[in-house]
Amino acid sequence: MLHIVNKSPYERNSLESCLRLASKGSAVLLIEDGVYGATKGGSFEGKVLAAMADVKVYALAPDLSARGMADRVLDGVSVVDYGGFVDLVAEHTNCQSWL
Amino acid sequence: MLHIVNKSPYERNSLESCLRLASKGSAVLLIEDGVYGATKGGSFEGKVLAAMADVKVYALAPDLSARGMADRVLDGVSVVDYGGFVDLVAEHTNCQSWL
Amino acid sequence: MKIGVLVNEGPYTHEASDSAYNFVKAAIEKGHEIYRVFFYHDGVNNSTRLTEPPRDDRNIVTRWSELAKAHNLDMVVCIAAAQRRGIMDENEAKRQGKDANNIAEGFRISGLGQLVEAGIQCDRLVTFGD
Amino acid sequence: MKIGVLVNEGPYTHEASDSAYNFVKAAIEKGHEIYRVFFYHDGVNNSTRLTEPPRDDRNIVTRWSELAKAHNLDMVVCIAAAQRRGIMDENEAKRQGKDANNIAEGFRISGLGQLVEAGIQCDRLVTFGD
Amino acid sequence: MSDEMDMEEGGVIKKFMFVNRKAPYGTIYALEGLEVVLISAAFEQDVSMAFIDDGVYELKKGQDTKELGQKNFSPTYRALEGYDIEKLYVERESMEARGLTEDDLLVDVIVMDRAELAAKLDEQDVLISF
Amino acid sequence: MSDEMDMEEGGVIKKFMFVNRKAPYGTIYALEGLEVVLISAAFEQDVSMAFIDDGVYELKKGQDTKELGQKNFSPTYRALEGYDIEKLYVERESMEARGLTEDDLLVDVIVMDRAELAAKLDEQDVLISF
Repeated sequence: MLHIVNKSPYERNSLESCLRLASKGSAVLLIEDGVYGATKGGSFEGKVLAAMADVKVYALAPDLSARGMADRVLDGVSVVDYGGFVDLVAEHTNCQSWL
Repeated sequence: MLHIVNKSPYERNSLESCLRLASKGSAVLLIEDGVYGATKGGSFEGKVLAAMADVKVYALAPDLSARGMADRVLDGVSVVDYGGFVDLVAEHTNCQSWL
Repeated sequence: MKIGVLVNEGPYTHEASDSAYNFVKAAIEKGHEIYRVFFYHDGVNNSTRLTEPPRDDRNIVTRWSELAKAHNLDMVVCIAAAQRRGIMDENEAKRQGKDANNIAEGFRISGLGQLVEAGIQCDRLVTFGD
Repeated sequence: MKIGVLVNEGPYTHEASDSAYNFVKAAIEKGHEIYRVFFYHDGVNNSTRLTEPPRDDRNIVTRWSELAKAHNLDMVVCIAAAQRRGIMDENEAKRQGKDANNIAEGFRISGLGQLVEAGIQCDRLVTFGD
Repeated sequence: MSDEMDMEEGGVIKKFMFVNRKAPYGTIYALEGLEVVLISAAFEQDVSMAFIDDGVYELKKGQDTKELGQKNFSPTYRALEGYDIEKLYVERESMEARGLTEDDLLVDVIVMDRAELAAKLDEQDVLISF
Repeated sequence: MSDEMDMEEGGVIKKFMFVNRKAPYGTIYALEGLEVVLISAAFEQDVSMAFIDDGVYELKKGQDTKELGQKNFSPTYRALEGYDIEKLYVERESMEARGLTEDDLLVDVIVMDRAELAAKLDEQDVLISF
């Protein structure tokens, strides 16, 4: 399953809820303001690193660049473009947007 | 100063930020989904109770009733109607909405 | 007391417009002067006369129009925000070469300066948003 | 693969419409079929032809219209959500007694069933919102 | 998800789940979400609803919107049974974090812990989130 | 706040603070907020901006929106000085929680801890929040 999160983990509870309810082996794609969850040095970093033992985390490149965060992506996060986003949707049997 | 918070503390960080930045003696008015912050039994209760040592907390009655929460307001929270909301605005020299 | 109100979200989707309306009504009942209601961001969407909500629901747009008429409210829609979102009055539609306009009665389109001016003139400015 | 897309927020205010547009373009480039783009909640506000964004900014509405034309996209606006928010086509305007309509080229107004049907017919349904 | 479809009477039956994460009245998502759920009943799909985070507040007993001036749509949750929509899953952790128990809810639900609900999410064909 | 006004050249000078709490691009609030700030400069008021929570992300160096297709408005923060808007307050706690330092910001700011900033909020006449 592909989980899509588009909000900053510092503003909303959506990434936290997503990680709580994502089964082992799921993929989590961070887009829009969600990409802040994929970056280094913040207080949410530990939760994402811990979650990466069970889920694969992706972040959308155009959203990282727009926010000036492309150079501080957490190790282990895969950066994808919109084409990669489409591939993730196609590769997983279903997807849930954590709005 | 009057602080106005309209979001659930379980969904967003606005009440938490408001309480962090409200000076001693300020008033905090909870409206819309913000009224959940004025209710008993949830995991945010402790933070609001602790804050009430320094700030006065109000909650809007029509928003509490709409959500079925009128009968579980925290002790020490003052419940006001829209007229009371207007009075709070008038009584304080300035106000900030934590959008 | 002279009070200004800023509405930042559109009708129905967020409670902001309801809260602002109820606040304005209560302030008038308490004898305060509502100096201006300024609609910014998606708040400009409160000013379209093309809404047709379900019959058992409130009509947010006409409710504002009627309140404005009854109490001579100055309801200002930000022109830049309105252009982004497709709110036009007759003049703007002509100027932009649009074949239709959609603004409701009681609203006027003007610049952001009207918001700052309200902040200067009013004793209080209260914001409703997301 | 057959993909359906749901857009829940209006233009400019939230990034949802941008993300959906970029996703749809990429999916088409990858050879997928976009079965339908369904606009719900404030998403219906993407379909008004009365927007006039600043010249140095993208035009979200016409961008959707052009993409639809180039790739024969089915872009459906939910009728109930549209009525609440003031989006009308010629038929709806007539039916509701409105003196104007504002729908842009390439969008059609229809029922919520079109969303459920897209969920049934598509291999994937992707939602963009707030 | 096409691999997992069942066929019946020549039609496709998919597992649809509507995921509710927003409180009522503050935004329209809960109400307009219900409208989709009701429509989906006409398509004879395998429909369920999940209530997570502030979505559990949608089911709180005793909602009274008279003073607020919005329509109280909470009785609709009780009507879902008549549409054969009976699988209402509530996440235990979300309920408990808000100090709510099953007795506080206006309709019978299936309470699940996060692991059970995560498994339910995984087995869906279509997830629509509000 | 009328008690605390200064008068100069016959006009009122009020303390206006624009409070920024939202990240850029995900929503339009930061951009449209800046538009108000720029307009306010024409009114010769005592204008300041506060950056709290995700608002500090607005000031992050190195924003590049080419791939996203939105306009990069971050250079505008550097232009504020030319409008005599020089009081940009950043909350230290918000910056640190996000792993940012002053070196990450594209413009000179005044970093304040929560208590200092709380005192600044208190002394304003008009607070407008995005």
